Amino acid sequence: MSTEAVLIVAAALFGIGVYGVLSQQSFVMLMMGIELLINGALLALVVLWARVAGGNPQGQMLGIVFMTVMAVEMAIGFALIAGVYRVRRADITEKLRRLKG
Amino acid sequence: MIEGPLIDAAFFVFAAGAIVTGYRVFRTDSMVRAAFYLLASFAAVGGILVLLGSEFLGMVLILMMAGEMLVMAIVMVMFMMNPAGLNPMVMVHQNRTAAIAGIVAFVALSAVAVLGEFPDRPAPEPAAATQELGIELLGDSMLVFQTAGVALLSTMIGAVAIAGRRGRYGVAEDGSLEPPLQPDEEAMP
Amino acid sequence: MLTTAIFIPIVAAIALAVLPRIARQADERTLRAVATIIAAIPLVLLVVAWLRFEGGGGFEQVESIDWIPTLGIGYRVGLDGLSLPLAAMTALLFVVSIAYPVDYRGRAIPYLALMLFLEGVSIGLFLALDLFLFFVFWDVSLVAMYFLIGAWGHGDAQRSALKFFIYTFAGSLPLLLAILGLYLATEPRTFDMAEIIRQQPLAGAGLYATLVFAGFFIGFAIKTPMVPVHTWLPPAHVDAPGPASAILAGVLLKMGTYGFVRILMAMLPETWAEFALPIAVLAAISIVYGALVALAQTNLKRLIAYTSVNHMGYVMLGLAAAGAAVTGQEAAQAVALTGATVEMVAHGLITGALFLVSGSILARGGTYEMDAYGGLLTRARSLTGLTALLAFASLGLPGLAGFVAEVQIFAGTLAIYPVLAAIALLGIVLTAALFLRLLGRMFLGALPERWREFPDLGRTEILTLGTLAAFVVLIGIVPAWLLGVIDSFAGPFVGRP
Amino acid sequence: MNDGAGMVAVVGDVLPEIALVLGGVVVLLYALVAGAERQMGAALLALVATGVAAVLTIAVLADPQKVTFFGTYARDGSALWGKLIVLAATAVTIGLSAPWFRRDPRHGEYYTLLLYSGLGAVLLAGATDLKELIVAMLLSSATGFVLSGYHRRSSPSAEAAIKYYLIGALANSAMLFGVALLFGLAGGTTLDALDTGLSGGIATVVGVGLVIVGVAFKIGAVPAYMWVPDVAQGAPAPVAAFVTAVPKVGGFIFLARFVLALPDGAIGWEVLVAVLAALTMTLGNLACLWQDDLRRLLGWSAVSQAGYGLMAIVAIGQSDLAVPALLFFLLAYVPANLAAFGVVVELRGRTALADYAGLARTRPLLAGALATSFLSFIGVPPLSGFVAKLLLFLVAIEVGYTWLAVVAAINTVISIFYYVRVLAPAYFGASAGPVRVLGRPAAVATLAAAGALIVTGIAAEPFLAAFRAAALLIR
Amino acid sequence: MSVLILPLLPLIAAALVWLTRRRPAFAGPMAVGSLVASILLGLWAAATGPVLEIVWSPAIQLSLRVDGFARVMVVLVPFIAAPIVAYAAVTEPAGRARLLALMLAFVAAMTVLVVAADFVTLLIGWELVGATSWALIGHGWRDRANVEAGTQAFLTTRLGDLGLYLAAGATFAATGSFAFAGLAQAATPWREIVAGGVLLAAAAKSAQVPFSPWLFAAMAGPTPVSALLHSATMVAAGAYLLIRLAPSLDAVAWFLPAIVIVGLVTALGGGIVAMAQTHMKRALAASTSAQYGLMFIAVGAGSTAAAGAQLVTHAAFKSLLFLAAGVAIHATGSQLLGGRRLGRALPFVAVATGVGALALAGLPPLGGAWSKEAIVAAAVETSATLGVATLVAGFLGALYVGRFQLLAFGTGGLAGRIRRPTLTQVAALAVLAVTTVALAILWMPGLSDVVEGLTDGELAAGSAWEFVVAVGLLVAAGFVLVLLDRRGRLSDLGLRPSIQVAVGDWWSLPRATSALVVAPTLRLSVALGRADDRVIDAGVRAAARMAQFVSSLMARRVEFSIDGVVGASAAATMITAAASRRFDDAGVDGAVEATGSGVGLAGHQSRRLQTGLTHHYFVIVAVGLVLIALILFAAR
Repeated sequence: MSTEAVLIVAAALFGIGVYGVLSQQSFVMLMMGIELLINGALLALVVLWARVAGGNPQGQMLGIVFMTVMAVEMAIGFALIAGVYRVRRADITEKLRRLKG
Repeated sequence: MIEGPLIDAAFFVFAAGAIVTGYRVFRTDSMVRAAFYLLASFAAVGGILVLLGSEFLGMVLILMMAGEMLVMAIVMVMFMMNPAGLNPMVMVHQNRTAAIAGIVAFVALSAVAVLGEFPDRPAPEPAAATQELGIELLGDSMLVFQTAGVALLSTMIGAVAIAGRRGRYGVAEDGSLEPPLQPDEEAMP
Repeated sequence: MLTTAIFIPIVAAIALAVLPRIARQADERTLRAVATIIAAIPLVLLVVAWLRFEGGGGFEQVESIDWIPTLGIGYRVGLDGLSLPLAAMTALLFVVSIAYPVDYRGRAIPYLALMLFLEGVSIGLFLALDLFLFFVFWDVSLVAMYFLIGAWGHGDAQRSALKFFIYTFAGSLPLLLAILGLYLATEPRTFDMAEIIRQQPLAGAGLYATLVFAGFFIGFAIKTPMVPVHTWLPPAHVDAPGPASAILAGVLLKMGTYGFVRILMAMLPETWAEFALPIAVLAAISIVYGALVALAQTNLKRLIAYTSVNHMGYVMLGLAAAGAAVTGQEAAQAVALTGATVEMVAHGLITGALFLVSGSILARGGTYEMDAYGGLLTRARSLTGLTALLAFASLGLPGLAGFVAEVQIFAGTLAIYPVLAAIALLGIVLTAALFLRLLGRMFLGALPERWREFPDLGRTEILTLGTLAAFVVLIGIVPAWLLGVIDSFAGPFVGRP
Repeated sequence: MNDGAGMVAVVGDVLPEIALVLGGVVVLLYALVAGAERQMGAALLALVATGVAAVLTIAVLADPQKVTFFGTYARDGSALWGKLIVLAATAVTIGLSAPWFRRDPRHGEYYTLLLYSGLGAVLLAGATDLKELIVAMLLSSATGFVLSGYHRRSSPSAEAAIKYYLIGALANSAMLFGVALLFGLAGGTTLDALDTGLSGGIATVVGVGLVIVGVAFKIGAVPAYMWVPDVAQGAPAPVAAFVTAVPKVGGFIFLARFVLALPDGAIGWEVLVAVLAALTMTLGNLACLWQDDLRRLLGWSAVSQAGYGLMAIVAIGQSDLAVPALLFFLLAYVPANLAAFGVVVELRGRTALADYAGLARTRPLLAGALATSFLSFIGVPPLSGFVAKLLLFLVAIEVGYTWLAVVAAINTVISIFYYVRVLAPAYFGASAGPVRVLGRPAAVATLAAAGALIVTGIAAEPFLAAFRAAALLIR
Repeated sequence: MSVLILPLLPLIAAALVWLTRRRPAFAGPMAVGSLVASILLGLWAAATGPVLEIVWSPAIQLSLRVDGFARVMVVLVPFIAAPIVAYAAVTEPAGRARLLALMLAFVAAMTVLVVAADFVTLLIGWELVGATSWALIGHGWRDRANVEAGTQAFLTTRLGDLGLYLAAGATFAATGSFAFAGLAQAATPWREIVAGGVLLAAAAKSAQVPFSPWLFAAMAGPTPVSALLHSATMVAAGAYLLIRLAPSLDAVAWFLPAIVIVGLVTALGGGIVAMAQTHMKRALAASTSAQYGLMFIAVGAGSTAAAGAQLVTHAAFKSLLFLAAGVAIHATGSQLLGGRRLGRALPFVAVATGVGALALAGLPPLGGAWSKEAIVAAAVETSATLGVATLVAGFLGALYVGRFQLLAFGTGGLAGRIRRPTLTQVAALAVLAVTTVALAILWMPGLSDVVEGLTDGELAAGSAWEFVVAVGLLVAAGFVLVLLDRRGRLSDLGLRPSIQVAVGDWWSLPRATSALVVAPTLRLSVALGRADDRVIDAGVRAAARMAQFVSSLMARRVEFSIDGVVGASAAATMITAAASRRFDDAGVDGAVEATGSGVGLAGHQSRRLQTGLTHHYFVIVAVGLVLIALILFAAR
């Protein structure tokens, strides 16, 4: 379980997340992509904390912060999706292109 | 930190699980299934976190994601134009660009992993990560902690304000519009 | 006192704009009279300053307070033999332009407020002894003029105003960059003109100095304007109301040439000398080109506008000669510089008056097309007489202001750039041709039937134009009072022993 | 480090922030108990909270500048002035919001969110730690998303909010990875640690790049600028005024701190920031050119203004005037933005360019405010924007980025066109009829913002002197 | 009393005449009276030689002094002007006050010119003379042709004025002052520039080749104006200038020969033109050019004294001839030379004119003959060829003036219904005729020294054979004329009309000038004017089309449907490319506006980036990220 290996796993998760974010039409699926991005970031963070940053407790705290971000983004995201669905009946990005140019 | 072949084996299992399930999230034809794949991916990552000596973060991650996926499933059922959220569906665009971007991201970050100038500073043994985290949380990072608290509070207020259907004074969205250009049109509903 | 001269019209303008309710009750004539009186205060103050002027070669009557000392910015005003005549000419032209009757289109107050504001700003620009202050006035003048053209112009006024604004603002930004470049080279850092002139921060600075020079040059050349960046001028003039045109030609163009002397030649003399020949060539082109294009015009205002290009070319030619790196011809360089400065004043008065005249013609005939007129002498003797006088002044007839300027420019330049001076001389034949054609087409010959009732100038118009014409004649016949003041600046400036 | 006295001491360093937190809670409680007609009271309470916070800030303005909270939070001149600008902007936004949301029966908690959003910007301005960066950004963003979508019956509002959110989520998440990398490299999360720990290898490059994308989102710069016009157009107008201005204060000041912590010469951040500045201002300007919707135009103009602001970042660490330039830019930009949007608000949200014809005759004061704001954007003296632009050009030239100053100058010229496209009909055109306005609070707030442009432009010296004395600490 | 009074008196008189225009009766006497006063003043000035310096600035001092030949001119100018003005006062009904005022102003300007002792003052007088002549020639301004003739005259002479500007500048460059005094010490090449400038100015004013045709145009003015222009003012200024300055400039090797050439060409060419011309006043105008050509020859031959003498005698007889022509025209209403022969009808006028004609022809003992002999003597002294040529020129003079006299006032023509001259007109003629006769005093022994003294020049010692040859030629001319007259070929000279017209119209010089100078200038100006309206537009448009092509290629890819990376970079390229493109619907001119609309187009393009689709935005962010990393990496 080398540092590089874990980082590559994190990179893979991040890459999948990027793919998801760019390819998915549905807001919910988009958010899953974002989750995966953060997931990768979290994994990278923890391995760096354990192997590279000398177990600095700030890293653990940073992990909490990451998860807070995840939670907040999800919560706000769901609320906004609910809101936009209510006024626009829209659940995919293509339905929202009134604001442009 | 624990080392050894068993650990490596476990890591490979978790790693493979995380990546495969993560990939399956966007390769399944049902949103609900995707949600569960995502949960699985998170669980696998949680496992790796535990392996890395960060038990607390790993467990929190798994628990939090479990709850979150539940919400996600509900949202899907509630709002998606595919009412059951269980039917097969393919909803992708600019697939090739996305794939290229994903691969580029992966390659770039892998390059960072391999070529990166990371110093070797392993965590001292035995790791008391959770305890240190507690000290950090209420000590050095108190401001961060408090800020996060405010952020969570605002999130709650905001989520309720946006998504709540029933407000304190009747239907929540009533009157929540821009003012009309001529005030006489502004009869209160 | 200079500060008072600058700020009385500005304050009055703001007061007019802020207290419109009281003012709105007054009729337009009263308002105009009040504005004229206010506008005359700076003129009076500047006349007093003139009487107190000593001509020691440096800046006099300096008033200075710190403004933004953190950046070395101060409110500094003062005058010397260069700025005093220009400021006085500005004040005079503004008094006349404000007094000149014009169709306010129901918005007399904003018009007069803008004119007063512009007066203060313009005087301030000529008196500013701080680069920052200079630039502030520079830019503000653009805005005020933009509104004047846009709101009270005719034809495609908004478009012309926009073109004017964008074009000249585009010129002001290189200017700003150059000011900053110059500022960064000073030690200690300051925007104080006198201090910068003393420091000569860019002496021997090579490419850096050249870049700063280029910034200034572009900025001033657009404003002057020199060929080929003159194209904003004709539309702006054609569509502007008469008095605004007069100010534009009489005052705003001078800001460019004034900047050349006050900043470029004084602060980067080496670089100026290095580029003096190309500048002189450009000036000669401006002269001949401006005159030739003017010759082809059928529109009265466009014609006058292009003669501005021509006349500003004379100024630039004189300046190029005055700053050239030659030794032994300091006397000639002083003459060239004096001539260029006189040309600024003379052109301000003459062309300003000509634009006022064209405004009156438009008000009577409804068009600037010269071929629409003819034989106006039959009906409008004062108009014809004044126009003829101004036209002759503009073509450089002795006894009028233009000659005093041009003969000095040519004489001074000939010592430095004989060939260019000779080419530039062709300009005076061409201007003579075009002005004589103008007079012939519009005022002489047979009177077309439709102008049977063409009214002559009114009393206000005669009075105001007459004032300008009187100064044109005065400078033409006894220019010593003016030349002496200018020479007190020009002599030391070129290092005449 | 964990003793009680120390804790009290550090808590004393964040009294304004605490005032905002408590103010938010009070407003929330009030909103919950007050009746539908009384929701306006929340605005007053929020105003009081900003006032208290401002007083508390001013009280410590002269105190020694330091980094507190164990290296995570700066209380230096930059942060304090940033705080004051944010608080003033928040107060103006409250003034704009009160009449705007009058019909919304539950807009009490709106003010809580507004205060917390302001708080997020404040914290961002003071953050010297990556954790703090993330949470402050989160606070600022999360509230921003909600505020943008606050018109729950309005489809543009919802669309704006979700676009804002999606771009924000992506940028923030990307930033998390960058933060993880930087943490690993530096072995700590404080900027101090970054300053000493970063080397300049590929990991640093990627990490810094990801963080910069996150900050770029916050300040609306390339490559994460797309939300700005959408939010400006779709969000409730007071919110649009707020989120296109206030988060930038925090974002810019944090960015300045961040680049200060980067290894000198090891990575090309100056070039990067300069390129981003050039792209941002150019793109924003070009997109403005043919906008027929004033709010959208203002959004794009906010993008281009962010590009100008980045010029100051380029000079951070190399020019004494970089920090003053940045702060003055914010001092000029924020009120101008608020004033322009304020006019929109006061005119009941009218946004079609054609609707502004003849405004100078019907509503001369508002037309004046609009003109002041636009001329300040252009950088016409003696308005605040001119001094800002002068300083920005100055520092860019001083550190050798003359080309950037030239690009900015060209952009300024282009910008005249679209600003004048609004002003010319307003001043030269004929009005279509009577123009109804929203209410006095909005007018007062708008005129105050516009007035600030004139005052800070002419009396620039006290501010500049203060900004000169303001430190930008990372340890 | 200073020298300033000399020009001021006629100027003030002009103003008074103008102010009292409502009472026409006053105008004439006032004008003539002031001129008489001027004559007296001139005499006083000539005797005392007053000097005045006016300081304009350290570099410019105007100096006016009555010395040298100016002593003669200050008297001559008002003296000749007085009868002409008197004649004009009774002849010209339309705008009489204006005409008289302008004529007085003209005299004033000429006086300034005459007393100038530096180039600036000279320029003032010089240009004012030109401008006044514009107004005088265009006196009948209701007819635009007159105005245009005035314009032509003014422009031609102003072209020559450029020489004076050059001379002034060169003098200042060389000596640090504009005064004539230092001219002799001027260094080369300034000296050469001065010489060239002076020659140019003098040739233009004195209607020498190639500037001669302006005198024809000047005939559009009333006849008294022509008389004034041709005799002691305007045209005389050129010769006067040479008389004053040539001695200071003779260090310039080519200067005198150049003057000679100009003068000789004009004298011979002008003589033939005068011979061929059928228009009464134009014949006289051509003769003026020729006569001044003789003066040029004299100056070039080193005898300014001879030139000065010729100037004086010419002033007298030429004004006489013009007024006579005026009477003749007035009498018949026709401008043509032929078909009148008024000798019987107006015997006195015929006699008076005859005196003038004989003076021009050079019949001793008239003064004209004396000055002509002096010129021939100087020419012969220079070279024999020049002497012969000068004699030929004199022969031509005798021929054309004889032809003029015979055709206009010969016997055997009209006697019937003609308008008779008034008494004042006759008196004016008489004064001039008497003057012409009185100038025979020049033949008085010992007066040569006086002439030399007054002109600061020298006279060549003539020899007897020159005199004999000259008289012989005169007799021959008489024979030729009689012969032609007998055959009835006096008017058409037996030439084909087309040739006669071509030669008579100054060898078609006006048409050549029009085709080679005026028309091209106007065409150029119109072309430039048009070009200026759409500056360098073509180039910009071409560049724009290019950019349009490139960006349309790119535009197809911008839809993001395919690779977003390509799309984004294409959009970026397009923005740059479009920056120089032209925006079609603006319909505007000018390079600047083209750039402006190019920017505008870029605006449209950049808005297309903002598709409204979030996933496109994501792509932009992703691409941005990559670029950021690359820049950070590359710029290390």
